[in-house]
Amino acid sequence: MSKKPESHYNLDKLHMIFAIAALIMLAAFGGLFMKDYDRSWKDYQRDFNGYEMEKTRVKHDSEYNALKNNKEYTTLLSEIEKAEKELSSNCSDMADLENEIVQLNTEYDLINQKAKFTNAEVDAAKYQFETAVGHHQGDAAATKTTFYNLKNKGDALKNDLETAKIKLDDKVAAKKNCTAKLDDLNRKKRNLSTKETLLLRKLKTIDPEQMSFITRIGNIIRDLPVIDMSNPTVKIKQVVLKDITDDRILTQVPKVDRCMTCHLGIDDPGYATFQQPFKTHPNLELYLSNDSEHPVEEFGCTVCHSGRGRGTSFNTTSHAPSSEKQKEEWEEKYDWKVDHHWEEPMLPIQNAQAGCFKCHSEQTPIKGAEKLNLGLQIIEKAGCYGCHDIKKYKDWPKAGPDLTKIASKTSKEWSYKWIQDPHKFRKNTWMPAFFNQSNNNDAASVKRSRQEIHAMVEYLFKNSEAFKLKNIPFKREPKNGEKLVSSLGCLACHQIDPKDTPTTRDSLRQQHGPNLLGLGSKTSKVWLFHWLKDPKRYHPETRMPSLRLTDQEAADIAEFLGNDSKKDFDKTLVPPVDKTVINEMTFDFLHKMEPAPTAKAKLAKMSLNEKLVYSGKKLISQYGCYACHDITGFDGAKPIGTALTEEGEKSLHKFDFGFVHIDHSKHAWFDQKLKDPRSFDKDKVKTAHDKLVMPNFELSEEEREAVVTALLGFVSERTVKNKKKARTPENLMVEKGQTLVRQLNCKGCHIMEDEGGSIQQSIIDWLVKYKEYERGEAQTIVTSFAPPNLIGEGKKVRPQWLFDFLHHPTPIRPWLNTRMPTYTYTASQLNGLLKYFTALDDEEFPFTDKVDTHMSKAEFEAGEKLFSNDYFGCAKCHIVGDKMPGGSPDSWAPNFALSKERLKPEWIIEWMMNPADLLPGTKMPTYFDPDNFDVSGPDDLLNGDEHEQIRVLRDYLMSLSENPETSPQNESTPPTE
Amino acid sequence: MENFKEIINFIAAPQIMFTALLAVFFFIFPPTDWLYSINRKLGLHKLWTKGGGIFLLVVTLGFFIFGLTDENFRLIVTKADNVPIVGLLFLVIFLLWLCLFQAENNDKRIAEGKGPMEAEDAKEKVLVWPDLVYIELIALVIVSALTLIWAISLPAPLEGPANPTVSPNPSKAPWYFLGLQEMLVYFDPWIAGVLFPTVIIIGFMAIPFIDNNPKGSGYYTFKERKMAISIFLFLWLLLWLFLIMTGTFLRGPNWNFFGPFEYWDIHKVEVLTNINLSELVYMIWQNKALPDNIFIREMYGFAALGIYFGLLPLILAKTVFRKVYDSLGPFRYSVFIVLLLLAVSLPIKMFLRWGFNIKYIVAIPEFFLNI
Amino acid sequence: MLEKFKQTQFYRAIFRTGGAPIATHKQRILVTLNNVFLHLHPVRIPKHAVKIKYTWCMGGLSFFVFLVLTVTGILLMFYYRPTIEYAYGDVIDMKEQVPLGLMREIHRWNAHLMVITVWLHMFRVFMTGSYKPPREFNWMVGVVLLILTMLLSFTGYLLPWDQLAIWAITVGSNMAGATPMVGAAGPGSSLLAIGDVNFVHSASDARFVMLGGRFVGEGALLRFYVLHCIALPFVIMIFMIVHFWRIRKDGGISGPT
Amino acid sequence: MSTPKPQTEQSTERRTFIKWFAIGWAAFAAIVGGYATLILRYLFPNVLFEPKQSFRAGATNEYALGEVSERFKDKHGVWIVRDQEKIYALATVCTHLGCTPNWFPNENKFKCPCHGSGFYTTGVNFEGPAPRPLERYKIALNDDGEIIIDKTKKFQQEKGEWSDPDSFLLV
Repeated sequence: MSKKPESHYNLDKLHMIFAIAALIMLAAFGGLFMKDYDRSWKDYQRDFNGYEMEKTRVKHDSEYNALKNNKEYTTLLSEIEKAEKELSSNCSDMADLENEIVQLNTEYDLINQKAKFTNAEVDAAKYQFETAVGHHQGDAAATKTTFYNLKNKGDALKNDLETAKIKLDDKVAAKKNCTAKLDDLNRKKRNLSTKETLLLRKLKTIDPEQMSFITRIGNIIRDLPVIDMSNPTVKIKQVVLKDITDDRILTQVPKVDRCMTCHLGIDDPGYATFQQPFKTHPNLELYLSNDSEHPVEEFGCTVCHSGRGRGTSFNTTSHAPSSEKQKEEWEEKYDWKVDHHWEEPMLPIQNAQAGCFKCHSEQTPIKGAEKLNLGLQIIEKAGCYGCHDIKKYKDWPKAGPDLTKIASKTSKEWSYKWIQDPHKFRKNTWMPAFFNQSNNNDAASVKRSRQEIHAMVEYLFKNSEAFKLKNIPFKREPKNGEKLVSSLGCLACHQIDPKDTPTTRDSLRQQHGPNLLGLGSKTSKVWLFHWLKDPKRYHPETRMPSLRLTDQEAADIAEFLGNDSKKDFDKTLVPPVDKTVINEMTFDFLHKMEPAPTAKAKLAKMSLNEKLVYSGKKLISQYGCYACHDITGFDGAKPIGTALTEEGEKSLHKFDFGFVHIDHSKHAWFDQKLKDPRSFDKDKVKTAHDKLVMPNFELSEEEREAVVTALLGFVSERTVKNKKKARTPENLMVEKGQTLVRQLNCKGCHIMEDEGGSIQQSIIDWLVKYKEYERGEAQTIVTSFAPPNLIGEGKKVRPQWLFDFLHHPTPIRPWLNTRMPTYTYTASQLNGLLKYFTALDDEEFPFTDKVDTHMSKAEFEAGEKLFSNDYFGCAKCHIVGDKMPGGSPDSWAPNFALSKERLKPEWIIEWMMNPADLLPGTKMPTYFDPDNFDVSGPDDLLNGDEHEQIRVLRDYLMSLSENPETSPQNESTPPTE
Repeated sequence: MENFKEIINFIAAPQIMFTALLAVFFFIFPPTDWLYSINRKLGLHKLWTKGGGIFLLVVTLGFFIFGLTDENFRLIVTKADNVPIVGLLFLVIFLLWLCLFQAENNDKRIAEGKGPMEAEDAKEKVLVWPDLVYIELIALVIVSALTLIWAISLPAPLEGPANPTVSPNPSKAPWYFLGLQEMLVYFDPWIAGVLFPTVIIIGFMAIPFIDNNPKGSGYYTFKERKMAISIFLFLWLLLWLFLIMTGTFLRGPNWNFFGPFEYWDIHKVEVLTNINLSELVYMIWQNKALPDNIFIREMYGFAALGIYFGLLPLILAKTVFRKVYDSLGPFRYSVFIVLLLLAVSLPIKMFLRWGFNIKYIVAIPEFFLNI
Repeated sequence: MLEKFKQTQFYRAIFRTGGAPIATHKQRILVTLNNVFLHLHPVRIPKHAVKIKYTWCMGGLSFFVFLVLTVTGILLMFYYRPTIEYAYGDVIDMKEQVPLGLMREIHRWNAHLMVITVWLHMFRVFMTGSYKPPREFNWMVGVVLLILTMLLSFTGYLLPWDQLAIWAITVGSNMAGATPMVGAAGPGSSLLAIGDVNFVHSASDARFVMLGGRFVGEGALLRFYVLHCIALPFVIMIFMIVHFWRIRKDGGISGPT
Repeated sequence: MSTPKPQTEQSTERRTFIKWFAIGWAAFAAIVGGYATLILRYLFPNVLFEPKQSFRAGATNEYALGEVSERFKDKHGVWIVRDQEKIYALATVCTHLGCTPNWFPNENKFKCPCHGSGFYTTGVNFEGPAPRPLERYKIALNDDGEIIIDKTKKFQQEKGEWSDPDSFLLV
């Protein structure tokens, strides 16, 4: 045994243990580098690079072949070849020339260097001289001499230099001259093959086949762990946004989006057919691309789509599945889980438009976001803002009718049955159902519900004010009534027999008022007559306008509408009043305020009617009926629902999912709430007062999806406030006008901002039914019989005229059967509309007349000629005063007598230049061809000057007022508020 | 008075100042016996007596006080970040005098066979408490008081907020790197900014291994280690501190030279007519175009470098540094000589620039390689 | 009164010497022996070592200035945020609003002072030949300490985030970009390429590591802050420990043998 | 141990000892190397938050022959000029004191409003105090054929950098 140094441990063993420990550590180190290196986005980028390579190869091949088959190119090639050959023969002294150039170049360089050095000295001497004079330092005279001596030397050198340059340039020019043709050809070749060159260049960086062997090795090495810090082919891509922030609760930080690390083809139109994550964005015109309104470098991705933009793996980015199926797929494929620590998960694709509302909440509808628009319109229609505070809908009128005079309109029985189940009377009514819902359809609740309805009806009728009904004309013609309903324009806002078609924004406009089915069951013909004659008398706040009906017209319509009644509805019985339940109920309400003995004593003193009225009031308060209806005794009552202004960003833990098994996501919760508003009471023990009360609007799946989209969009704007459209006065005018337009349902008749005119379908029906047109023909001429298109109205008409017209509509198109109704606007509403039209067309407000329309006699005559049938024949279509044109009314055009008061002179000029440009699809012919404007007009008038012709014609038209003598001067000043 | 300032401004230019300092340097700090004897003959060693010390104090302080009467001088000297450098200047002069004063004393004692002063002191031992700890405490309090007064009277500079698009003219590195920045005038950044700092670090670390003279450890002496001290002071005073002072006080807008009494005129123009060695050889001397081949173009430069770093050490080893070579051996000698040649390359390059406008000896901008 | 206090158990617990007056030789020795901080020193030293004209006290002062810098630096950190949004404003506030707002002045001037004292310390050590055996290693450690001192000062220079700061650092860091091979603007950087794949460029070179970016910006500020406040102090302290320990082990301060 | 071990066994033992020793310390050295690598790699961030220094400037055919485009003057401080054979990007910074010159199409020159320096469309100075021509930026085409201007790379005429192929774009 060799003697070992004494130690407690066996050193050999220690070496072994140390070696093993070190090896384990080394392996762990390997694991560390592996773990860091292995990222899912790298795989995506590699896949994408593969696709990109193949695509580029294909592109390059086709470009290359195209080039080969391009005659221009091939001839160019042969020409170049020829030119090269010629070069050697034509420029035989090329070699000499080049030698000479080298020689001259050297000479030039030498002189240049000398000149440069001398110049440097001159500059320094100049400084010396200047400071000597300026600061009175040193010897000015001496520095002056040095400076000028040097300057002379420098100038001489400059001369030499210029001479040398000329010599050199001569030779260079000579050489250039020689090669000029070749150079030119080469340039042409380069221009022709730019695309191919670029593709080839790209291929050289991504396609191993195009690389040299050593580059291929470098290409592999660059992506190796650790070395990949320098110049990897796969790297994280991101945008950092200055103006859009991520919400960090206490502060806002610039948004960082890295989505494009995996979604690599998102802005490349070539990937439209690919699967995610490479698929192209469906709307590159509006998003991502440089020229779009939302370039990715300024807006990123998550500002619209939400999600965690900084993430670079599937789960850390907070992807959200759009369906159960996708969810399962993701769970399997990506081990997808909900990220509970990120409050803004990605919007499911079907709700993606919610993102638009963040920035565009002021001016709605938002172009392109149809689902969101639909959701908003449903919210407006259903009157959600009555119970739920929504900032956008502050000050909106109540959604339902006035109930303060209900006794004159309908009966207690009908009211009972209506409240009990409104959808039974009208299947698509917007009055929601409060009873027989999932939390009150058990026997006990039904028993109580019956008495609750009795109490509420009793309260309403007890507090109903008097409404005097006078006599209705005795002779009434329902047939005429029907005809009037279909022609006057009622159907812009009302439907009679709604069909089961999917809800669209158009169909919602036609449901602006209630559908008119079964009015006979609901009310009397006398009431209808008075309502039609003057809706404001019954309900001062009503949105129903007056159509200026004569007594006979109103009576006929009342007769027609009142004849329709719902027999089976009428037959259903109203259950009797149950005193015990009423007692219990009243006691419950009393007991809430007072101790049981007092409550009992009070109850004992009350009559049955008093009990009903008392509980009725409490119930109306509980269900929030007053949120949609004017009810006596509820002035100024507060809304009962949750505020929704920022509901979309409410944190998920604030939502009570109860015992309902749905996805834990906001959109699922919203959907469930809309589908069955009371379902979150499921399996919960609650008293009648504590139950959820949100009524059921029986929305279809599509409708719910739209509303959910809108709700998800209701978020605070603090992350985007630097990017939002400025709230300039003009924008505010548009915003206010758009609100009015929706409240008054202008788009029910008119086309404005590229949409609306919902009435046209019913006009087609009318043309077919009463004017005996074929349906196809009716469709083509319907615009002639429909209310006018208001595109460019702000540019077209004078605000003063518009003010007068809206106030007292006078017919401009006498051939139309639809009537512009008389609304009773407030001053602010009227002004709002005027400003809306002017702001929409970027016009000045108030309008000032700057055009002098006086004509000389010669001009007047020329105008008259142009107007006459010899030339344009304007009166063939246009009405002049009370002179109707010939032909069928579908070709008629507005009355010229109104021109002066109505139209802006500048507009007339533009209009005549190119009508189709201002109003696409107009009937007005184009007299001055915009493509050949200078030769388009007649040559024999006004020296053939088209601009003059148009001006004179305009001035002539302006003189065609009905009473030239009495027509006022053009000094209309628009109204001020 | 103005004329005197003009003269000072003129003298302060690196070309003149550096040349002058270099000219007298080895007489004041003689590295060899021969120079040492001249130093004695000239009486330059008298600088390191009390009288010499007073002379140094009067001259430097006098110049400084006189300078303060000039607006431009005041402006640059009292700039907050420059104040420590002024302090450094005085401290260095004083300490230089202090150690050479002691060295002279010791040298005398050693010549008399008495051994240095320190050896005598060291015979006696004292207790750390209170002798050392207490003077340490006093030193701390004095320095604290000084820095506090300094802090109270001189606010720390704070300029406008950082703006990457507007560079101040001149842009200067922190003062302790201004020596390197000054070298940028003569060398490419990779030499001035990377090679030299590295060489300085390595060189300093190598000092104990190159200086194998066993004498002079633990006491002040000059005579016993003339060569070491002379070379060290040459590097430390001339190639480091002098360049820092120049860079700090005498470099203005566009890194142009400005005398201590000169106004920093942003429009000042200096003659810039620098050329590369290749241009000098081919274009000026031979009137030819530069060859296209890089190696042919730069062959003279490479040859010069080869001679300087290859041949010169050998020659020196046989002549001037024979003794050094003998005592160090080939390996240590090569380290020493390369370090020394690198250090000397700086003044050489300076003179090449001033004398011949040489910009680079080897200029291959294609590979960022300029020497 | 004081004497009485010195007799208490409390006083003895702290000062092992107890209450006896420090007058005797033995007591004076015990002061050093029983105090952890004074352990830096030996009990007895040669007389020349206490002479200012020999030592200039520069080493001790460097250490003291370092301690001052540490304390003032820690205090400054309470009011300073190293981001380009806040840094400059915080520095203004340090001057204008922070109580006893001279802390920055003290820190800055002491920083300059430390560079000077370290240089002068080295100057003294050379002039007394104190690097000669057996102190070669400690001289090398000293050189490292000198470099670290300059790096500490350099990294601190950027933190006020004013024009002076970023341009000084820009000038200084540009030199790193010229490092041979690994600097993008240095000789040979184009040689570190395989085929067409270039590995050294402005976002992967020596300067980039230093600045954490391609120019002096957010990344540089944070990096310099961390280096200045954590990394370099940590390293310099380790070297200081070695330096001081080696002074004792190499036989205390140098002297003639 | 009573029985003497054969010589061979002892040498095997010795060999295993050396083997373990070598493996252990080699692995340890690798670990230290690994730490160094880790720290070095850690200092290179994978993403940068620096403001972009390059921008896209559209296709070449968006610039007319002989045109000085001011499209990116305000946003990026660049004029894009197209002459007979090439396109180049000029910095809008006067080389005198850094003001922004104006472009006068009628006089075909840039004129600095501060001190009256004048520059040709090429950027070369011809009047006033400007000491040198305007600087040019790096210009290139990307894979989509769009012009990319990179402001991190500048080209100065007096340094002879305008002949650098990165400083212009042949059209």
